[in-house]
This record gives sequence, structure tokens and C-alpha cells, in this order.
Amino acid sequence: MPHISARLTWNEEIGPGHHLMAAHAPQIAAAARPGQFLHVRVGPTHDPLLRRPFSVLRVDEASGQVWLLVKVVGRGTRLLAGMAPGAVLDVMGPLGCGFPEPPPGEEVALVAGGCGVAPLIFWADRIQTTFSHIRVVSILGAATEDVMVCWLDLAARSDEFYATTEDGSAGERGLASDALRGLLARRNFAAVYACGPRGMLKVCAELARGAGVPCFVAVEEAMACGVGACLGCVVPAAGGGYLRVCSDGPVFAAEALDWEALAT
Amino acid sequence: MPHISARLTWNEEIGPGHHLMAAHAPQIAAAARPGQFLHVRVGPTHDPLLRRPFSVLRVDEASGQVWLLVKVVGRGTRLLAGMAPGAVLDVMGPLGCGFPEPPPGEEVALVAGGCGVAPLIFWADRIQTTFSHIRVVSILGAATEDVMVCWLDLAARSDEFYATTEDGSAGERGLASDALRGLLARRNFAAVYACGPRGMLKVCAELARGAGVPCFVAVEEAMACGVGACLGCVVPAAGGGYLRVCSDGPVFAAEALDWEALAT
Amino acid sequence: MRGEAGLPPVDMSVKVGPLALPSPVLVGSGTFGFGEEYAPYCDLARLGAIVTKAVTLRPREGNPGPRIWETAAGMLNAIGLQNPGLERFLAEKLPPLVAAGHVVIVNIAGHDVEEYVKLAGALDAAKGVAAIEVNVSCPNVSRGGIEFGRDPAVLGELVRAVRGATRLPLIVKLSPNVSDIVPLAAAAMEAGADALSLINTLLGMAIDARQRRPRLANVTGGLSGPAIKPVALRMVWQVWQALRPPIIGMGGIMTGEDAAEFMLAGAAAVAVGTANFVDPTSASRVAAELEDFCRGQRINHVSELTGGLQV
Amino acid sequence: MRGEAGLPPVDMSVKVGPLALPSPVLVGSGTFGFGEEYAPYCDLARLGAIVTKAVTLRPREGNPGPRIWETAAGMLNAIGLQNPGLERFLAEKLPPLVAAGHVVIVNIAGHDVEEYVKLAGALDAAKGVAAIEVNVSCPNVSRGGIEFGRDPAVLGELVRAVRGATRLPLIVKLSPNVSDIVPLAAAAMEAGADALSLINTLLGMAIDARQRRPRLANVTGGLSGPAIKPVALRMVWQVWQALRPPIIGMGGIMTGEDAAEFMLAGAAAVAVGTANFVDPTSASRVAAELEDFCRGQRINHVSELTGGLQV
Ligand SMILES: Cc1cc2nc3c(=O)[nH]c(=O)nc-3n(C[C@H](O)[C@H](O)[C@H](O)COP(=O)(O)OP(=O)(O)OC[C@H]3O[C@@H](n4cnc5c(N)ncnc54)[C@H](O)[C@@H]3O)c2cc1C
Ligand SMILES: Cc1cc2nc3c(=O)[nH]c(=O)nc-3n(C[C@H](O)[C@H](O)[C@H](O)COP(=O)(O)OP(=O)(O)OC[C@H]3O[C@@H](n4cnc5c(N)ncnc54)[C@H](O)[C@@H]3O)c2cc1C
Ligand SMILES: Cc1cc2nc3c(=O)[nH]c(=O)nc-3n(C[C@H](O)[C@H](O)[C@H](O)COP(=O)(O)O)c2cc1C
Ligand SMILES: Cc1cc2nc3c(=O)[nH]c(=O)nc-3n(C[C@H](O)[C@H](O)[C@H](O)COP(=O)(O)O)c2cc1C
Ligand code: FES
Ligand code: FES
Repeated sequence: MPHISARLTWNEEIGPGHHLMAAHAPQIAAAARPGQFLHVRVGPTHDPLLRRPFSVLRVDEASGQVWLLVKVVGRGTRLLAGMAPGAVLDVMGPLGCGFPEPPPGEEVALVAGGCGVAPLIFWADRIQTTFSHIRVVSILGAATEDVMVCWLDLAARSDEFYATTEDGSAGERGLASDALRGLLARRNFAAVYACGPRGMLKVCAELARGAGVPCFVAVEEAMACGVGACLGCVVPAAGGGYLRVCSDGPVFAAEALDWEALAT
Repeated sequence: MPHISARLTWNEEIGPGHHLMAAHAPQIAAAARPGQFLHVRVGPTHDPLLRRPFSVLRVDEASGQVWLLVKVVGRGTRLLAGMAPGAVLDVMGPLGCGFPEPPPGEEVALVAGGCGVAPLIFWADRIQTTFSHIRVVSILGAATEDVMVCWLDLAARSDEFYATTEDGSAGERGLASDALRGLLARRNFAAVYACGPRGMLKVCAELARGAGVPCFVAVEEAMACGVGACLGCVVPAAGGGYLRVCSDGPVFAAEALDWEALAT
Repeated sequence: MRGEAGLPPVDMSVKVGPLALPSPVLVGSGTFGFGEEYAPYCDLARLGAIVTKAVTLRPREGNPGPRIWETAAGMLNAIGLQNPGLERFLAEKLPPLVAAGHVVIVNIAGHDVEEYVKLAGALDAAKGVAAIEVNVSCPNVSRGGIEFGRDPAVLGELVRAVRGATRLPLIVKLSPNVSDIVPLAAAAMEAGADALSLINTLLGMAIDARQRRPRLANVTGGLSGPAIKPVALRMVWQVWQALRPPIIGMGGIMTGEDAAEFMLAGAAAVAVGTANFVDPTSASRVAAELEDFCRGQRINHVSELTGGLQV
Repeated sequence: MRGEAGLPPVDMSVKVGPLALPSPVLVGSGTFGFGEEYAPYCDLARLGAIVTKAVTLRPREGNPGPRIWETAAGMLNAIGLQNPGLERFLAEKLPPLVAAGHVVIVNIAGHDVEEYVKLAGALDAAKGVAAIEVNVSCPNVSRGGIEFGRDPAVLGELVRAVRGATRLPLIVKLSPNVSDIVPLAAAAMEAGADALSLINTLLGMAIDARQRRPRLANVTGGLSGPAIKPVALRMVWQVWQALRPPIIGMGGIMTGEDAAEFMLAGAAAVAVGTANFVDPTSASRVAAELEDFCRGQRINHVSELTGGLQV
């Protein structure tokens, strides 16, 4: 978990407000596991003050590059997305736990909502290289076609790929979780891995439980420290109490979380 | 006194920590008078919060450019000096009063200390074009040769030019005010115009008064509004009370200020 | 989104107690001079009222410089109530504002109850004053307002006396440098205030470590700007929860959305202060952005925001 | 400038009342966990002491999320004293810190005097606790410390009781949410405190205008970071001027120069809090920068800074 200066090498707007960015950070590229995140300073002054967490989308160990997908939602992501290649990023990472190894079985389902595609691309890639006996079935949901970014990166690393949009502008009309519902009814997944909005995660968790399939979700929550010290980023745990997204997660077994309390 | 967005067209480090910068701002270029300043935002967030004032060094009405000399002394100037051509500056100006017209006479003395050279270059230029019967005698003082910036710009607009450095690395060893002392003893200036550190201004004011020559000084003080509303930027007035640097100044007749109170 | 087709206009008029204003966006006392300096930058017609720099009975020179210092997302000031005094205010500053058709709220400060009473009486007799804002919290003048604003009994006495001297709407501007703002708000309202302004500056300090000297000649000063917004919002909400009085909220408002936050916390109107220094168009821009915000949220009347926070 | 040739080394050791520390730079309670999380980033050996997250008698779950929100140059937190409780602290958290040779200051919080007394007694009996810091100001737990920290009499009673339960150096951490910090500081010192920590967080609030909801589940939270530095400096200076007690200063310290400012205002030591989140090397970096600052200023012993402000 180094704390380093990484030179930005790529910044491309690949969809409205969606930036694909790369930084030269060989230590991180070598160490990162799918599901982990980087904690990034977005400006040189005291405002904005806190770092911003972003999932690792992909690493290129040979060139020492780490790729991120940044969606502009507020001032921090706006500043980051405005940085030009050559700029130096202050990065901590990789942080948090990654996706757990697939349980025995033939195929797994990856369900991505919007920007949640980032860690699942990395995960699909890793499954294909490290657990090559396992088939990857991916679903990517987005609101509309133009914000369905990186779908090719996910599709290229999947054995089967499904896309959904809420308005039907690409793929099936509907939600990623609708597609999962259909697949779970017909198929026998060893595990479901999901990353996206909380509502989607909740439905995925419910569907997987109904089908008796282990489900792992990557969760987002506002962070301060990113290393487990401040107790700021918690989500409610199933047995009561709280878990830290930054260090107990961001990937959790669905049954570890109290979905009732989480949804509110 | 417009409030505009101006594109940065030039940023060159002309001495250690000294940046010559230009922005495209035709309205300002047309309106600015020597001694006036621009009030510039140095970042897009709430930190740093306040604008920073900089004297106009020169305008180019034909190309609509305004030139500034920025010395890096703190975080605001560091941010500004780090901006690349193409960046958009949020600028208010020209603000404040300029140098008053030279009184009747044959020659005037311009005394610049360090960055104080900026408004005097503009003033020398304007005197040469508008009051061409008046000879400009300039003195530029700096700590050392490498921070003696823009001397050529001043010298080129002066009929006589003297340089001083504290370590003797360029020009005479000593202070700009020492050079003024010598000149005042031999010459009959219509006015002395000075811009630089307060200690230098005080000596210039005393010397000019001793010689019976009107003296005008351009003063610096931390500013908030820059337009006379906040009463934050005051200097003590000769008769008691306070004057606003931003709107009563930044150029004052030396006798308008309470030098005793100012120096502390 | 302004003027977006098909969307109804937003009614921006508000009532702050007895005071009817064309817009909920005012300016913070002391941050807008007497209005004239910002006229070239800011559309004063969009403002609900212009709140003047504090006026005192006699002219005041104010504190020596340095009077201001920038801090992280904020600034300290120790102006020290520099102002031309009541007489010159009435003769020179007020008439042009009134002639231009502005709603004028006059902020007053005094050394003792008597001075406040005299000020209020004179403003009551003047033409064109819409309301009086009583500054009981200026932390910069040693014998000044701060004691009034820290003790409910002392504050009540002051407000009662001023109330007796004028029929104009009376706004009491509270200090945030207190353990509990609610008893002070209650004391002011019980003593006859029509509305409360929340908040004045937090008392702060900055040091030049190399010179080992305070950055301000006055040593301490008032902290304002975005840095204090969370404290200001909390106080507005606390007072609103406890008393539901008419509140003018302020403290670090930079955008229309900031203004909406203050209104949701309980403010009937808001004031833009330090933001004017950062962007001279701030006050009218905040008004325009607030209107846009309402339009985007399908709010027909801006006052629907007041106290609308769901807890 | 560190290690610049010809310059003498700086003695960084300080005394905070009876407590001798190898460096004046500590960490703020609750911002450094129990030390373990920052060990990979920060050279803990450069720190004067590690101040733990608040420990309570029984384990606490803490508040529901969202617990934090970023504000301009600051952040709000409403963690709600989540901690494993005294027993597990003594069994699991304290021993590794002690084994690593760190000076450990344990921050304690309770619902009532009795809980504080029990905590102090148990820590007195434990091995390796260098001092106790009594948190009387955590604004997040409704029945929690805040009342203790707002009334001099109540505070004095608490401190006296805790004083009776331990011979360890006793540090009382005051709340800044008060009208006048000096009487509270005086009450704590008179009741037997050895030192004061100044300041805890300012009570603040943030609102999501579009959702019309508070940003924190707890509605209000504690404001920390550079935004509050001017308020913290002012309070340290006020208390120093009035009482000259041993002070641990904190509130927005990001750099060694910030630390020097607090010491000049009167602090014998300082704590780095929110800065740890921004830069995980902050605490040791601040110590190194402070040492460099002293060297640059030709100061041989860092404690020469304490109270050195020239007013
Ligand atoms: C483990 C993890 C992985 C993430 N991966 C990605 C990714 O790959 N691509 C991507 O675009 N976004 C990702 N996010 C979300 C991203 O961190 C936020 O969108 C970002 O912090 C928003 O910052 P802002 O200043 O633009 O927004 P603002 O709304 O202005 O931020 C205000 C505060 O809220 C926090 N915040 C706001 N939204 C979120 C959020 N969804 N999650 C966490 N904190 C938030 C910010 O960090 C900041 O502290 C991830 C979040 C987490 C926790
Ligand atoms: C009328 C006028 C004209 C000026 N012209 C020039 C110029 O042509 N070139 C140039 O390099 N500098 C000029 N200055 C000084 C310049 O404004 C400051 O150096 C700059 O504001 C420092 O900002 P900072 O953030 O880098 O420094 P910091 O020390 O970090 O600033 C902290 C605060 O103090 C204020 N401040 C610090 N030093 C000064 C100062 N000397 N004058 C005013 N405010 C100050 C800053 O504006 C800021 O609010 C001028 C100042 C004035 C008042
Ligand atoms: C430079 C300056 C001068 C001020 N003068 C006064 C004043 O004369 N009377 C008053 O009641 N408040 C005064 N204030 C306080 C503001 O009106 C306002 O309450 C405070 O600054 C918080 O709002 P802001 O953060 O938007 O600035 C002053 C503030 C500043 C920054
Ligand atoms: C997330 C967080 C948790 C905190 N928890 C505690 C605590 O448990 N006990 C305590 O006395 N202070 C606590 N504090 C207050 C800090 O120790 C410190 O006094 C305050 O944050 C001001 O310093 P800073 O601005 O450097 O953070 C906490 C602060 C933060 C930001
Ligand atoms: S962000 Fe601090 S514990 Fe997770
Ligand atoms: S900077 Fe506001 S009056 Fe000069």
C-alpha cells in the first residue's frame, strides 16, 4: 500500500463526463488486485481537502500503468478529469480487499452498473488469466447508450456479455439486475460479483440468495482516511455494528451486510 | 473596471521565481493607466479564497494583451505562476488610481525596488509617448543580479537608467534609494515616482521632501474586495484616519500618508 | 436552466417577519460598503435588500492595518467598525441608495445601550430605511458589541431599549461565539426583535511564525467565508428547530445551492458576504442561481424552501 | 534544510506538564485509530506520543452512516465513539503499541462521571499508559460528553473525580463550542488537570439541498481541518494569556509551520488530526518540518517557541 507520486499518462473523455485515465505507477500496477481501489488527491490546496477513491480498472504490469475510469459527479472528480497528461497525481494504494477467489464451479456472473464496470473489467481479466477454467458471464447496465462506457473492455474479457440500458438505446431495455434474474433462472453460477448503485447491489444480493449462489458486492461510501483509521466509511453489518468499506471492503460477501439498514 | 475571463497567452520564468505573464484582455489593455492593478483569482476552488493584486506592467492595445510580472512569494503566486498559456484567468480591473500627471518640469525620477519595476515600466512608456518633452531618469534596485528582472524594459523606456544591487553583482552596490539620494543632490526633478518595499518608499519620500520635490508612491497591502468596499487594505493617512490602497491608491502623494505609523 | 421553456416563473419574494422583500438574497453588512462600490459589477435590482456597513453614532477610524488575512477557505477581518458616523451616513450614503429604489437595511453598532437607542431613533425618523439590523456581535472593538451578544439578559435589555426607540422592523444579528445560540435567539425575540440574522463572524486568529507576530494588528479578528458555513448552517437549524423565528442566514454562502441549504435549515432570507470579494457579481449571481435551483426542483415560491429540511 | 552543514541539531523533546515527550508532535485522538493503520506510511518513531481513539467502558457501535462529509477546507464527522471498549482495548490494542515502544496517551469518554472514573482507574492499573486524555467535548453522542465541557462547575466536578482515580498525567480536552474557553480551562486546571488539549471539533452541519436531507445521518457533526485553524489558534492563545497552563494545541495543523504557530500561541505540544487523512505521512512530516523550521530560525530547543508570540 504505497503512497506515491504518479505521472498521469492518459486522459480521454470516452463518454459524456466519463474519463479513462492512466498513471505511471509500477508498484501499484504490480500489487493491485481486482476490487481494490486507489485513494487520490484531486488538488494541491486545502479545498477540496479529502482524497477520492477510485477502483482500479486495469493494470499493465509491463508498462507500469494503472487505469481508472472517472465519472464526473462533483468538484473533486471535475478537478481530476481536468488534469492533463504529465500532471503528477498523489496516490495511495492499492487499498482495501479485492474480490475473493471464485468458489469451485464452471462459470461466474459479473454484474456492473454504470461506473461499477471498472473493477469488474480488472476482475474478468484476472479470472481469464488466473482461473482460466472458469467462464465469465458479464452484464453491464447503464442509463443510456452514450454513458455505457468501457463495454468493449468488459465484453472482450467475458465469455458471454449482455448489455442493458434503461431506455433501450443499447442492448436490452431494462436493468442489469433484470438480466441477472433471467440468467440465474437458467444457469448455475459459482458466484455473482456485482458493482454499481446500491439499489442494484441489493437486488443482485436478493436474487443470488434466492438462487443459492454466493454473491460478492463492491460498495461505495464517502471516505476520509482510506486505511481503516477514521471509521468514517462504514456500512451496517449483518450481525449489528459496522464494517469499514475502505479496509473491511470495499468487496463484501452479500450476507455480511445489513441490506435493510444499508438501503436507507 | 470590467470583470472578465482572460486567456493566458504567455508565461515565462525570467528570473528565479519571477514570471512574466500576459493575458488577452482587450478591454483592460485599452483602459489601463500606469499604476493601476488587476485583481486576479489564482484558483478555481475556495482555497485560496481571495484574489491577488498585480500591477499592470505593460499593455499592447493592438493585440489586446496585458502584461504582468509575478514574483512567487506564497501559495497564490505559486498557483498563478504554474498556469500554462491557454488557461483562463478571472480578472477584475484595471482598478485603483494611476500615477498622476507629471508636474511642469524637465525630468522625473522613477525609483523601482524589485517587483516594483512593473508599474514603472508602464509609466515610463506612457511618459515617453504622452509627455514626450519629459526626460525619464530611472533607478532599479534589486537584491542580486539574478532577480533584477525586466531591467531592459525599464532602461529602454528611460532617458537615463541606473541599476543597484545589494551585493554589487550588477550596477552600483547599494540601494535604489542611495542612487536617488545622489541624483537628487545634483538634479532638479519635477517629481519622484517610487514603487517597491515600504522601507525604500519611506526613504524616497524623505529624500524627495528634503529636496522639495513632489513624490508619489505605489503602495502594497493585503486586499479582499479590491474595490473599496471592505476597508481591509488601509494605510494610515497623514491627517489621521485611513486610506484604502485599492481605491484611494495604490498611488499616493507621499505627504498623504502617515509614514511613522506605516513603517511599523 | 433559467427561462427554460414550459417552466413557470419562480416567485422570489419573501417575508422576513414584517419585512416584505423582492428577493431572499441580501448582502452581509460590511461586505458591500454602502452599495456604491459593487454597482458596476452586480445587478443590485436582483437583491432583496442592501444591508449597510455598521453605522455608529460618531465617525470611527477603525483599527490599524493589517486588517485582513486570508485563511483556508476563509478570511479574518478586524476592520474595527470604520464608518463615517450617523450624520454623514444620513446626509451622504443613504439618499443615493434610497433614490435608486433599493430596500435599505441599516446595520448599527454602539458602545452602550444609549448609543443604540439614539441610532435607532434617528433612523426611525429618516426617510427610506426599511429595517434596522442590530450588530451585537462585532468582535473587534474592545468596548463594542460582543458582551451584548453573549448574555441573554444583557441582550434582552438592549433589544428592548432599541425596540422602544423605533417602529421599524428590527433584526438582531447574533454572535456565533457562544455555547448555545438558542437562549440568545430567544432573548432577542422575546425582547421584541422581528427577525434574527445568523451568523456574524467566528473569533479567530492567525500568526506569522517567522516574524512571531499576529497577522492582524488587532491580534484577533472575525472569521468568515466558506470555512464557517457548517457552523452557520448548524446554528440556523438549531434556532429554527427551537423557535421558528424569521431568520436571515449567512456564513460562507457562495452559490445559489448554498443559499438553498440555509433556507432549508430554516432561513427566510440569506445574505452573501465574503463571496462578494471573491466574485463581485456574487450577490446577484446567487439570486439567479437560487431561482434556477427552485425551477429545477419545481418550486414555485422560493419561500417553500424555508425549514424544508427532512430530518 | 534538514541536516544542513554547520547547523546544530534541534532538541525536539518537550515537557507537557509532568509528561516528558521525545517530540512535540502528537496525533489527534480519533484520527489515527490505534496507531496500526498508519504504521506503513508514517514514521511513528518521530511522534511525541500516539493518542488513541476514544475508549469507552463498554464497546460502542457508533453512529449509522453517512458519518463524514467534506466541507470547504474541512470535514464533518459524526463517528459516535465507535470503539471496542475498555476490555478489548487493554487486551488487544494497547499491548502492541506498548511493545513497539510508543508513548501512549489514552483518550477516554463516558456517559457519566462514574464511567470516566472506572476508565481512569483501569488505565492507571494498566501497563504502558503514559497519560489519560479526558474527552469532555465529543459533540456526537446525545448523552455524551458535551455537557461536561460546557459548564465550568460540571467540568470541575468531573475532572476532580477522575483526578482521584489515577496518578497518571491527566489531560483535559476542551470543547471549542463555548462562549469563553478561559473559565473552562481554569476549572479543569483547578480540579487537578496537568494539561489541556485545545481544541476538539466545532459543531457543524451540512445539507444536501436537492434531497433536502442532512449529509450526516446524525444531522450534526464535528468540524475539523484547516477551516478551523484560526479558531483553534485563538483559543490556545486566550488560554495561554490567561493561565499559562501546559497546552496541547490542535485544529487544522497541516505543516510544521502550522505547528510552530500553535506553539508560539502558547502550546507546549501539538496534535495532527485531519491532516493524516489527507496525507498519511502528515504526523511525521509535520515533526520533520517543525524541526527544519527551528533550524532555519536558529532555535536550539523547540520548546523555546512556546508562548513566543510578540503582541
Ligand atoms: C471503493 C470505491 C471505488 C470507487 N470507484 C470509482 C470508479 O472507479 N469510478 C468513479 O467514477 N467513481 C468511483 N467511486 C466513486 C467516487 O469516489 C466518487 O464519485 C467521488 O469521490 C466523488 O467526488 P466528487 O468530489 O466529484 O463529488 P462530491 O459529491 O462533490 O463529493 C463530496 C464528498 O463525497 C464523497 N463522495 C461522493 N460520492 C461518492 C461515492 N459514490 N463514493 C464515495 N464517496 C463519494 C467524495 O469523496 C467527497 O468526499 C468509488 C468509490 C469508492 C468508495
Ligand atoms: C496594488 C498592488 C500591486 C502589486 N503588484 C505586484 C506585481 O506587479 N508583481 C508582484 O509579484 N506582486 C505584486 N503585488 C504583491 C502581490 O499582490 C502579492 O505578492 C501576492 O498577493 C502574494 O500572494 P501569495 O498568495 O503568493 O502570498 P501569501 O503570503 O501566501 O498571501 C497571503 C495573503 O496576503 C496577501 N499578500 C501577501 N503579500 C502581499 C503584498 N505584498 N501585497 C498585497 N497583498 C499581499 C495575499 O494577497 C493573500 O491575501 C502587488 C500588490 C498590490 C497591493
Ligand atoms: C470585512 C467584513 C466586514 C464586516 N463588517 C460587519 C459589520 O460592520 N457589521 C456586521 O454586523 N457584520 C459585519 N461582518 C459580518 C458579515 O456581515 C457576515 O455576518 C459574516 O461575514 C458571515 O458571512 P460570510 O461568511 O458570507 O462573509 C463583516 C464581515 C466581513 C468579512
Ligand atoms: C474522524 C474524527 C474522529 C475524532 N474522534 C475523536 C475522539 O474519539 N476523541 C477526541 O477527543 N477527539 C476526536 N476527534 C477530534 C480530533 O482529535 C481533533 O481534536 C480535531 O479533529 C481538531 O484537529 P484537526 O483539525 O487537526 O483534525 C476526532 C476528529 C475526527 C476528524
Ligand atoms: S475511510 Fe477511514 S476508516 Fe474507511
Ligand atoms: S481591498 Fe477592500 S477596501 Fe481595499
